[in-house]
Amino acid sequence: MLSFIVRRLLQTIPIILAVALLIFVMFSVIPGTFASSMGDDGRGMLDAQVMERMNKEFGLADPVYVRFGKYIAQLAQLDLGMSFRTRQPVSSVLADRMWPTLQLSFAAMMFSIVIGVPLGFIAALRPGSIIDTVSMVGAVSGLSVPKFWLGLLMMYFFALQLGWLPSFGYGDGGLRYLTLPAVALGVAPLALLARTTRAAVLEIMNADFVRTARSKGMSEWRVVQWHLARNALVIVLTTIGLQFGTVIGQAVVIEKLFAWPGLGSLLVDSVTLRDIPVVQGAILLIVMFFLLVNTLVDVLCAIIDPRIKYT
Amino acid sequence: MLKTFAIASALALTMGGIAEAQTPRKGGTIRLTAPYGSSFANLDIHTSNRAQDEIYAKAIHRTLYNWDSAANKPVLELATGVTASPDGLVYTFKLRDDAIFHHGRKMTADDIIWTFNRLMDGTKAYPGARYVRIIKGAVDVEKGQAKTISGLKKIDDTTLEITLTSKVDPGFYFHAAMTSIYPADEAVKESFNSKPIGLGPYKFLEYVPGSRLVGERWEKFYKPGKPYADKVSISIMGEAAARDVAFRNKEIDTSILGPAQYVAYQGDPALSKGLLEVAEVYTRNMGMNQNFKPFADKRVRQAINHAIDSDLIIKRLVKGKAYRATGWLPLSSPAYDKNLKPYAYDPEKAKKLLAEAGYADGFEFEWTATSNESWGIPIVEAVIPMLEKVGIKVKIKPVEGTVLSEVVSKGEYQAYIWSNTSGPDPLEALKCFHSATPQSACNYTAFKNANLDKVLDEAAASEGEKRIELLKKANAIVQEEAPVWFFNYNKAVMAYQPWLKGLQPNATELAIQYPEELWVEESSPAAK
Amino acid sequence: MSQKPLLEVENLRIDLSIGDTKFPAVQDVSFTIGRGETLGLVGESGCGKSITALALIGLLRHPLSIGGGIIRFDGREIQSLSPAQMRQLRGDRISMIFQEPMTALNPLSPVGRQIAEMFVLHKGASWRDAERQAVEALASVRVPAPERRVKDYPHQLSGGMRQRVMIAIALACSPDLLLADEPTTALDVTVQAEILDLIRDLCAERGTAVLMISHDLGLIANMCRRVGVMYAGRIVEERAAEDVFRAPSHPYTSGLVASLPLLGARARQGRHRLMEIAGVVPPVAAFPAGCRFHPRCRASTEICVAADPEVTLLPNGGSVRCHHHE
Amino acid sequence: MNETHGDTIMRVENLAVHFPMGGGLFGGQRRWLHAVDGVDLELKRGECLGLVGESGCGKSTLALSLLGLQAPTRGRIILDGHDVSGSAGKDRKDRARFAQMVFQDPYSSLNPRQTVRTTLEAPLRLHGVTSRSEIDDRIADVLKHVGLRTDQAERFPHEFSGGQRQRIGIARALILRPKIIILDEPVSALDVSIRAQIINLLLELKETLGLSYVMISHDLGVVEHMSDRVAVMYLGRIVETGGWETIFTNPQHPYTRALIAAIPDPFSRTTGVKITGEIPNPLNPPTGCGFHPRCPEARDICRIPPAPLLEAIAEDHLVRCRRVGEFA
Amino acid sequence: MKIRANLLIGGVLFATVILAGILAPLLAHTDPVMDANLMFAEEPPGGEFWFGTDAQGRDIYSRVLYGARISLTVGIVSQLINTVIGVCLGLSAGYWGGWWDDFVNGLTNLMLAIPSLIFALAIMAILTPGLTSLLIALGLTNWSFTCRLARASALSLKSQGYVQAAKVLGYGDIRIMLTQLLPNMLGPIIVIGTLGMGGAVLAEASLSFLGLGIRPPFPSWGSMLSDARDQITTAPWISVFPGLAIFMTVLGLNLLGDGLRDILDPQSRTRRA
Repeated sequence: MLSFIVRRLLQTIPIILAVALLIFVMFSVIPGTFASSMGDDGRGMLDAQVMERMNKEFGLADPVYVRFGKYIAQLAQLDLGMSFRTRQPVSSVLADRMWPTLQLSFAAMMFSIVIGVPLGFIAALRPGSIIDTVSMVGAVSGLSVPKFWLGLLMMYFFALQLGWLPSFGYGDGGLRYLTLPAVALGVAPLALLARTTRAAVLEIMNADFVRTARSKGMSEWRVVQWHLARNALVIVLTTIGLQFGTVIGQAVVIEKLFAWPGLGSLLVDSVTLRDIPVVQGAILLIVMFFLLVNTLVDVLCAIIDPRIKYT
Repeated sequence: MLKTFAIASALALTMGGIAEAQTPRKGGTIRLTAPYGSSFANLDIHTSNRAQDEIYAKAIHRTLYNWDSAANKPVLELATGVTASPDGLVYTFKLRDDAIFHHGRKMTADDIIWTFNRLMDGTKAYPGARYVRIIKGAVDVEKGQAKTISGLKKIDDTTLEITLTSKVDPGFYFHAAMTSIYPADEAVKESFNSKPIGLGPYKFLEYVPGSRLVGERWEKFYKPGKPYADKVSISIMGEAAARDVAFRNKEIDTSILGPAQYVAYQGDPALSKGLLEVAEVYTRNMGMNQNFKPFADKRVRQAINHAIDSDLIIKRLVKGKAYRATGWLPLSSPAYDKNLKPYAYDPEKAKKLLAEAGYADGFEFEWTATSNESWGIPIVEAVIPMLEKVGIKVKIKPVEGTVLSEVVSKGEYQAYIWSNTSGPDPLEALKCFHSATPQSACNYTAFKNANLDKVLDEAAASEGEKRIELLKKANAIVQEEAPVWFFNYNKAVMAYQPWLKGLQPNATELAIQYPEELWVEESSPAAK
Repeated sequence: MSQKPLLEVENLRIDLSIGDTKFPAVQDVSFTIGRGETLGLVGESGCGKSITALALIGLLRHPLSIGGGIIRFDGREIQSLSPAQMRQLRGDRISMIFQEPMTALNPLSPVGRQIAEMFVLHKGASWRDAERQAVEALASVRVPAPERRVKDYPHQLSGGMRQRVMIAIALACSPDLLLADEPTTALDVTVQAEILDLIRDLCAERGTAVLMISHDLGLIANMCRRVGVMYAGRIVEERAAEDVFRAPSHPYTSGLVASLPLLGARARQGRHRLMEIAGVVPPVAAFPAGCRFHPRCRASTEICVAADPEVTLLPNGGSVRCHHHE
Repeated sequence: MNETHGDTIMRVENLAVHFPMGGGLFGGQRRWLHAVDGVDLELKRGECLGLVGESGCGKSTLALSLLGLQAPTRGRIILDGHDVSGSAGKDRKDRARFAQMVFQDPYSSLNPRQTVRTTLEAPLRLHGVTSRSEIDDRIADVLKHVGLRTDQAERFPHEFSGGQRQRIGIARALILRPKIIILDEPVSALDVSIRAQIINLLLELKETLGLSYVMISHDLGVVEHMSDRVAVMYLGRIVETGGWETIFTNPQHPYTRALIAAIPDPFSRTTGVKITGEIPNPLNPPTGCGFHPRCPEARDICRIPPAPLLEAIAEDHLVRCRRVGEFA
Repeated sequence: MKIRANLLIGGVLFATVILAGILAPLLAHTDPVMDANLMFAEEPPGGEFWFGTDAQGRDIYSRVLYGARISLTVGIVSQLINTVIGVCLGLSAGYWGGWWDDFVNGLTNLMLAIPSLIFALAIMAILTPGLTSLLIALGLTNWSFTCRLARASALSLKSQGYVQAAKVLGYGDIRIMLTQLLPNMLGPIIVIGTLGMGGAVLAEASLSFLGLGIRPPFPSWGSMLSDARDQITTAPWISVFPGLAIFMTVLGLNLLGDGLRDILDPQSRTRRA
């Protein structure tokens, strides 16, 4: 088991390296520099000397291959470099922003799992019923709404009209502040999870071994309990793992709208300001997080499903 | 000739229509917003020239001078008096002896010298260097040829002598937050980056990156009785729509408004009472690259100014949240010429001018623009049909702000639309059209006019009323030459909650407030 | 013991719903199985033999449903039973083995537990006891080292082993009737022989009656005393097993027997051209009117097109459904 | 280069196919699966060779190598006097005109998106037949041979029954006029009442077109009926080979005997000598004779490596068993 | 008959969008770019302006119609690029196996590991905003599911008899992939493509919100919606109509995809995950 986990983790290393290379190459050709970004609010540009000096300080004056060499050498020492903007190590910048994003994406996933999976289950156990039709129409609608639009509407409705929740910000990081952005972020994965769960349960319902279970004289509830749930879980788990990636990606939009101080808004900001080391670090961190979650999912699947070899 | 500035103690006197005669209440939390993006750069204000960062800097830090919003000029802040030598190059400051850093130590001349030396560190490229560079010997430090700035001399702990390289008013330079005075002993420490120490009215309490910065009252602040509130909290909120909801939801005390919300708030009986409007020192304009053949002709540039119905755009699209630009210098500039008439909307005249310039059939140009609602593509979209009427076709080249500043400073454009600082110092603002100013600095249109150069040089050498008169003349030349389409001067609008008192109409940037002047009444949700 | 047969099926009809239309996939099927008796049902794919078995155990699912007739198990009509009563019957007194042992077992559950479920469900055993009984059950189907095997998952077992596990499950509660639906089709011949022996021996021990379903006439004749031959949803002939090969009565049966290349036939009689049955097996929605075999029948006459043949009892105890039976 | 005498159309010498299992970047130890392990075969013109064995014995892999779809690890395949071993892909087109295949499952072996005409026309065009009339003639001709009407050529596979589909599969195998056809369980997926049609058709075609067959089957009845010679495979090796009569009336290898005994006899309820246990894992085959763990006749001598040799005990009757002499 | 319901509604919605796009010049009242008339800025819906006008005084009804063209282009072209990439890689990887398969698998895992919106965002920042950039950004970042599906299909199809038969008949590998494998995996791929088109329309809106979408003057629904978000209290119609247009289009595509799945890919589970 342990060696399985280690092996799965080792397998992520090439991906992380490839991501590092890809991101580096992409952002080495981006137009504009951090120095030029300092003038974009119209308060006047930096003077040419300072700009030049800045580019030199940040190593942007070197040719691309030299920069890449330095970058890889840094990475090898687990050093992500210095942020242009904060003039602090990227790692400490990321550390500040990681927790809110984790909070938000976990909350969104919890929301979508806790509601989506049971909903899909119930829908599948009563296919064609009112609850099935309503939840699936709801699910397909949930997948079709632009996210920031939904967030904005929720903000107006729940914060302004009803006054139940604060409309924005991290506040004390508590549930009151977390709820709206997490729900806005969680609607799409909820819809998808409900659909996946329903499809998975329906598929397993028709499996031969479920017929065997019925032929044993089991009640439907027992069939679900003893035979259906675990099998459906494997499929649902895989979907959850992949959804984490989507959720973290979409968090960019939600964080910006709700002024949530996470990695997503940091990333957008850093792209806008050409704070390239932070961009690279943030993407790497997001990728690593995604890979970690999916490794965890793989391990869980391997525990549930003995057919997956982990020796 | 000796010039003495009075101590700026009368700040609270003229608060426009906002300040009512009442006793400031103590306690509570002031909840400001930082509307220009979703973060602060960091907690070292020396590294950033952004308005966004200046908002928090004014709570924590102090500079040698401050901008007096009421008098619309810089006034002494950390000094009680200053004398200038007859040649206007040597300034002797009598520093405050009651300014105490948040860690409890008194400020001395050494702190200012240390701060200015730090800003000139050539290896670090601090943007504030551009201000300190007017001090003699600063450039040598920047180039690594000297260890300390020779033009800075400590007479005693509270007396500082500064020698300048040219005859300018240092007040326009040393009020910028980028020149905030740091405590020499503490600022060298690593911890300073996460726990800044300043001279400002509020002591740093906490910072949630990307979310908010909170300061608590600094009891030993040098202005007696101030600050009033216990805490100041600055929420970072770049998204206007979200800010709108939060403001209506009474979660924040101030919000900077865009045109759409300006209209909405004006129309709302409750909200319209809490609007603070200021003519800011920004000129929105379309710069025309004179290396692009049609724009080399003055008549074409004038034709464009005539072809666009600027008033209509301001009224309908910008919702009146701007003032029509007559020339380069804005309303709030000391050298603003009330008698200058803006280019009239006159398509026929535009056509005539174009024909004279040899473009009777019009031409096509590429217009580089960002998505900014006040000086970006939405404006361009409204202009396109107007130019089309006189035969000029426009292709939009959408870019990000970062790219805009890069292409403009390199001259890699045909036309751009931007908002540029045109103050507070009118000389500094107009120098951008001096042929000696490089394109990368601020002469973005690479403008050259011998006549203008002469007038500007004269203005620099003169002072008082004469300088103002010369600057007005220069402004008129710029208007006549029309290197840009003079669109508008920004009207900044801040919405504030009825319980928030003491706001200042800061023309340099309305969002920047001196929090020691603010207080909240009992009715605030955060009054406790 | 009652003198009544264990299972009586009378005029069973099973409908297949396609849209709003119902087609009789199985019609007028009647047979009886006595206690401890083995009956074989043989037929080609789509003839309705498997769904007949599913109907007996109450596992028909949409779009299939019982459209008429009576199924009487041990004197009780099972259609009148409540779902709970039917569940008690299922597994305990009637159990079933399926064709594909790979998919018929839950891949995520150890086989021991899947056997143990039977004791928990029907005997009220605790899981601990049930697991112990599962070892015995596995031993009884001649699985070597059963105490280790109970912990195995289905994918760790070979096809033959899985089918043994299925048999262990099916016979765990010593049912009165075992429905074996093509239990060896997916297996190799040598393994098939072992499994057939196992079923035969265990059912004989327990006195369990067997309904064996297969497309392999030779296998059915070998395993069962009586054979029902199904074609297009009907039993066209029911005979003692040996008679089916020696003296088939229905043209379909005789055609089938003549078309098979039986082992040893060439050695005995030399290579001959095999008898062919013309045409194709009709799909449920297109069963022909009259005798359903008439389009393919050499002996077909007008009456075969016009009228449905009735069941004719044969002198030696069998029955046939043909206008022109031999 | 002619290495075989006139009436041998195909010869296989010491053919082996090994597959790597496992391995990879972080995959653990790599092992080899010996799917086919040293097979010698000879197919004579006009003959039907029956290849018998249970799942995993290597008969399908052997067939794929004969067709050039699976590169052999070692050994030679000589087709009509030409050594074609070694290359799995390059001479695919040449080999296509020589050897063809009929597949087991008539449902999955026809492309559901192609009409019968496309299925038959595309290979002709690929092999250089371009004239419209010739294509039409050859399609009509081959359809007639397999008992389908020409007008049925425009239909899609789903419009046909299983038996008809198998006829189409046979037509496809015949369209390039090959000399050898590999029949992979040609009737086992068909309805019982249809099988005789296809068996009869295949035997007719063999006569009229002068074809040679290699037929893979586990149905001994069909093998006995159709084959001229029979080879029995077990764990990648041939364990017994000879004329059909020899194999079915006088089987010598215990495995062959067990296979025959395992067929349920419809006329008696008695059972023959049966073997127990399952086919061993080919990744980890038993030492010595591969069959010894299941063999009722096994003695200590059978367990000693190496594997026994395929020895002739009579003319055209070879058996791979150390104890074969004792059974007589 | 639930299957037909989603197909029907989805088909009607999607057909409406296509018709709106094609017939935009006939149906539109004004030119979506040039007819900005500030005299009529922010007119509410009714009378001359069915959907009202925007801040520049342009007819929203006309812009929504023309916006269909942009959204359809974005959806169709980007998804076409994705599908071509995904199918080429997945099909060849599944068919050939070996190191190429390992490589494609690695590439797919790489693509999956970077959230596609973030990837697209990076590409947009590098290429500078615009329609072409958007097509590239969305076309390069969403092929992993198609690729996985094509690979899985190729793996299962290549053991099918007719593929073996084609090999036996001497077909080359490319010919087999194109004539034997591709037509038989097209159903599920079309389903994924249809659902992906909806995703692309939504992604365009998200990128516009982040300031990196298609830039005006061409009316894209995403940028219309995003630009008008500040006016949601003062002039809600400016954002409501493009918002509804996006919702209806994506809903239509999702329903259509579901419906097609029921027909073309009955045994699939939700592979889109």
